[in-house]
Amino acid sequence: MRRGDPAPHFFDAPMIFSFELLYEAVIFGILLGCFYAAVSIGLSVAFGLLDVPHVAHPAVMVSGAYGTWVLAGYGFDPILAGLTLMPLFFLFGMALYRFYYEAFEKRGSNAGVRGIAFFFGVALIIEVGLIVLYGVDQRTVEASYVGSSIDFGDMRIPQRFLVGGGVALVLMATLTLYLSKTFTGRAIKAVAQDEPALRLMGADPVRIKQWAFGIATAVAALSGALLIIIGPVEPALDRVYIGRTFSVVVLAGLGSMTGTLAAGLILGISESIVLMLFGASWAPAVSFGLLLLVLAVRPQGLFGR
Amino acid sequence: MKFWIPSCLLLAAATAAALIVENEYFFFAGYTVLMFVVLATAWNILGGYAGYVNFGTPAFFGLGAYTAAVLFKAFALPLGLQILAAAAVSGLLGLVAGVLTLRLRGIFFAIATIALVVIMETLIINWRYAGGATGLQLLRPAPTLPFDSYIKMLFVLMGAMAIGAVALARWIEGSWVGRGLRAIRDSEEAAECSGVPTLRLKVFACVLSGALMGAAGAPMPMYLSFIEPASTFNLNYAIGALASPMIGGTGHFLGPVIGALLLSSIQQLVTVTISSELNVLIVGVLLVLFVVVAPEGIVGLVRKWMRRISR
Amino acid sequence: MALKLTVREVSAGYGAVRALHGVSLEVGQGETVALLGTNGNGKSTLMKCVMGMVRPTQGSVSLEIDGTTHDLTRLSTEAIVNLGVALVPEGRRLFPKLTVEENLLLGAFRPAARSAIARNLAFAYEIFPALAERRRQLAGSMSGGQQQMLAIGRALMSAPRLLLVDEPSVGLAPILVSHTITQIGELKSRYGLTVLMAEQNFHQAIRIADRGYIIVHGEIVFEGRSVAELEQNDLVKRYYLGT
Amino acid sequence: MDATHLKITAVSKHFGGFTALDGVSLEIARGERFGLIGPNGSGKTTLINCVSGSLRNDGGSIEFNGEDVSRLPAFQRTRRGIARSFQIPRPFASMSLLENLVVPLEFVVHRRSLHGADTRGEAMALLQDMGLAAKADTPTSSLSQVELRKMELARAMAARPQLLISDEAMAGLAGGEVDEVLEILFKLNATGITIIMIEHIMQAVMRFSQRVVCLDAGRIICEGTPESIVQNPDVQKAYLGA
Repeated sequence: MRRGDPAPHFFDAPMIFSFELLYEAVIFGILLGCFYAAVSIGLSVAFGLLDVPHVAHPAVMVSGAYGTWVLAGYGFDPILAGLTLMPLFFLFGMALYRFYYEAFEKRGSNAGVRGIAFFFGVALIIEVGLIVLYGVDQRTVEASYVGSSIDFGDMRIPQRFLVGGGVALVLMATLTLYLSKTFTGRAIKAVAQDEPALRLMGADPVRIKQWAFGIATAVAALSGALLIIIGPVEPALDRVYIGRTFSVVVLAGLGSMTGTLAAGLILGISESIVLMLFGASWAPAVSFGLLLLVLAVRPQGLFGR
Repeated sequence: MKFWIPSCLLLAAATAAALIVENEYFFFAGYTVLMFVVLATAWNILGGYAGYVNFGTPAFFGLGAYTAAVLFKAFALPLGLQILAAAAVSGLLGLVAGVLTLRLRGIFFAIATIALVVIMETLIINWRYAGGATGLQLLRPAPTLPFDSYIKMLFVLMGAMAIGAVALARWIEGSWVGRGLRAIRDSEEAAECSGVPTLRLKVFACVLSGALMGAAGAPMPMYLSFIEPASTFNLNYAIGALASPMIGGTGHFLGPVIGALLLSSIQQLVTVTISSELNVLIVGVLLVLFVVVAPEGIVGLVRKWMRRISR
Repeated sequence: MALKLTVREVSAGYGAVRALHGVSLEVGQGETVALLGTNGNGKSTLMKCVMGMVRPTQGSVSLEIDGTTHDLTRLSTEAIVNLGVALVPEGRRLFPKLTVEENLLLGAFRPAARSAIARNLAFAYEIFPALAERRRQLAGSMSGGQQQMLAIGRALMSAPRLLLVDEPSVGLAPILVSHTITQIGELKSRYGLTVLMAEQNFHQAIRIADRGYIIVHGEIVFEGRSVAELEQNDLVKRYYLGT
Repeated sequence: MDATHLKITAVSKHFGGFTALDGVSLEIARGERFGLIGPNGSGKTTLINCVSGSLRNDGGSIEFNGEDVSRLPAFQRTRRGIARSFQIPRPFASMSLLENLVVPLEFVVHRRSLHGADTRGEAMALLQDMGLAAKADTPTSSLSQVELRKMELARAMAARPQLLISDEAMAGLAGGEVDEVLEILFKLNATGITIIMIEHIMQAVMRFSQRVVCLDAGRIICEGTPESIVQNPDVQKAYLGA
């Protein structure tokens, strides 16, 4: 797979159009869409709910993938490895937010330019940190479901996409339940809407945002595990996913968690169809073209405020 | 006058050096440093004065480079016209991006510029005439008169463009345009109610910034006599253009210049001796450090230090 | 079950703007005290001092509950809420993109209120039937009157011992104002709540108040120990309309 | 020139389900001193935000000098002569007090012929009128609250408006400071500028206004001279309660 090659595709895209191929493209698009939703969940909490310009989210996710690769080296199943990384990433997320809060949000200075530049710097540091630790060549993981595929009608679907899609759906379901059914979850959804009002409910907004940012980072660890399951990973892969993850979150609309799945599917299917019609070289422009369209026409996204 | 005398002296010195010094390596490296001065100054017009972060420098830079390359390949256009055309095309890109997203909050503009880079790169990759993914070989014409080597000519040319860019930034800073942009950054609603056409001014800054980035990219194909998408739309241009003003200081036209000179010298030092990755790490650490500890950048620190002495 | 709020010689302001000058008042167990005065006279600032959202520059704010006295100027807003003090803020400050029910459930965030959450939710829907019908509706899409009901319901969800209400009539059509004030009155009798209400609407407020203070330009200019004292006082019109 | 300077017809504004303005209509004559009062949440600030362009009204029309401006962005309304001060002062913090006034001078008054204009001189003259000349070159962070309020008025005046909207310029100020600001507004009106004053301080509104309108819950509940307003039962009901 060439460096920075977009979606890892597994069948050559003939230029001719046929319903049968369209059908296959849609099926593959759905699986790809679940994966795109999975890699964007952490960002939909950090940026969608908390309004934190977290451009370092993909870099955190890639480091989750490397964590999975390290644990896989000790015989861990990749998904199990992703789960075991979550507590560690949770603490890192809490610490990172605390630092961001003290440096920017607390001083009420318009974090604007400096907040975004801060996370851009963090992304660079993580990316190069990974290169220094693990070198630039690509890393993969072994598992029963990686590399094998099952037949679905006359289509061969790689199992790793099914597993990835499944874990993604479970992750999204749990997070959505957590956010709507628990006290802290509801407070997380409320904090960006009216912080002083949340204090009146007896909740400390800073602690709530710190907790939420911890969750966003922990989720990014598991997404990282899915990333390395789906395809080989290298430190610079985060650059490919910055645009995609922000496209999904902006398309979903700020403040709407459930929109992330729908947005991921729309992105996955449209990219898959473009892949089929015009080939891989056009695929990366799909998510970004969609992003510009959404920003121009409906910046609050499909389900947002 | 405090600005023009030193600038002319610098340009004269650069020309003299180009005529006297034999070894081309100095000019080869010097060209890149001056190019980053132009990119950082261009970035600061929108990022520093108006407060809108542009991650898409490679899109504007790359589009400028490819406009020049294609015009040269098609009509063997002279370098001067290539630069003007590149500035116009990248300025147009700035207009489109600006009108689309500058109504929204800063973070949305920043995200849109990320998208621009990939869209531009994808378009070029799929454009066979421009060499597609593999790239385009270009045969340099003979250098114009006083210079015996093309690289030395490009070095002096980029020096002139750097002075032009800094002069433009200096004019903006002191003029009604700069005041309007700063008013927008301080309080957009108050600026609008004080008669500032906020959207128009932001788009104007975005076009200017884009055009300058395009112009900085234009000589690139001649400089390398080869051009290919992956390196032309590289993230390092985004890092350099953003980090230099944030470290040097966004509030003063010298900020981006100091930042660019500092980062370029670090790059020369570190990349040659240790590894290019370490250079990016240092830039990342410096960026985080300055953004948190010294938001006004080096220029701000110097000003504070001078004020403390003068009191 | 004793509860006593004591505000003594409090001065406060935003930056250089002096909103309060040496204000003193008390609220005892089970009382409904009205804080009266037109806008911009410091009523909201005083409420915010009690809730720890604004720190007074002078004076003390103390709350005595079941024998222990708390200095509210030292506590964070969350800590004060956890003691059992709830505020219905001016302008309601609902969470516009959360549903009616989610807003209500957020009201019961404090640990002591979580155990009785189901019962309190049922009560809220009983007192404000309109909210029950709109359980799934987003708070931002409701009318002014409905939003006011939700704001009061949300405050009640924290099973407060002391309820502060800041200008409930703001932005409400006149007929709704009297309806809202009546409901606050009923809550008092039904739950034995202690209420401190800041309200500019003089006649409406004294309908449910036991006694009241009039505050003009950040100073208490009159303390009516009974509603009668407040009503006969002809100074009121002069203070109110500054004629 | 037609006597009516500003004509507001059936203007309405909603925020989600909440109706902030419910069909407000009023006319303000050229050079008039007009008072707008009403309890908190009555829609006063929403109304002037619709007039100044910070907000766009949902229904109805706003005509200034006979031209419907309700679709124009705020900067074009300022250029046509509508200027406003902000209840919570919003200085341009990165600039000096003088430069704060230079912005409207450059973007409104001298936008067509910049090179000849002595914008700094004009700005200094305005500061002298307001008694702020001493602090011309200091950053706005060094200004007191009343000085910030004067800066807001001076910056609005720097746009050479025909209509000035003063949004609670005196809230929270001490007695002497209120009189100072009142004096300034009287002086400006004397030069022919129509002024809309929004205040809670009754004495100030009653002393200043030739005509007063009282808003409550997004509707006009009465209109008339200051004396009649104070006696009006509806106003008392709005302020004192039924």
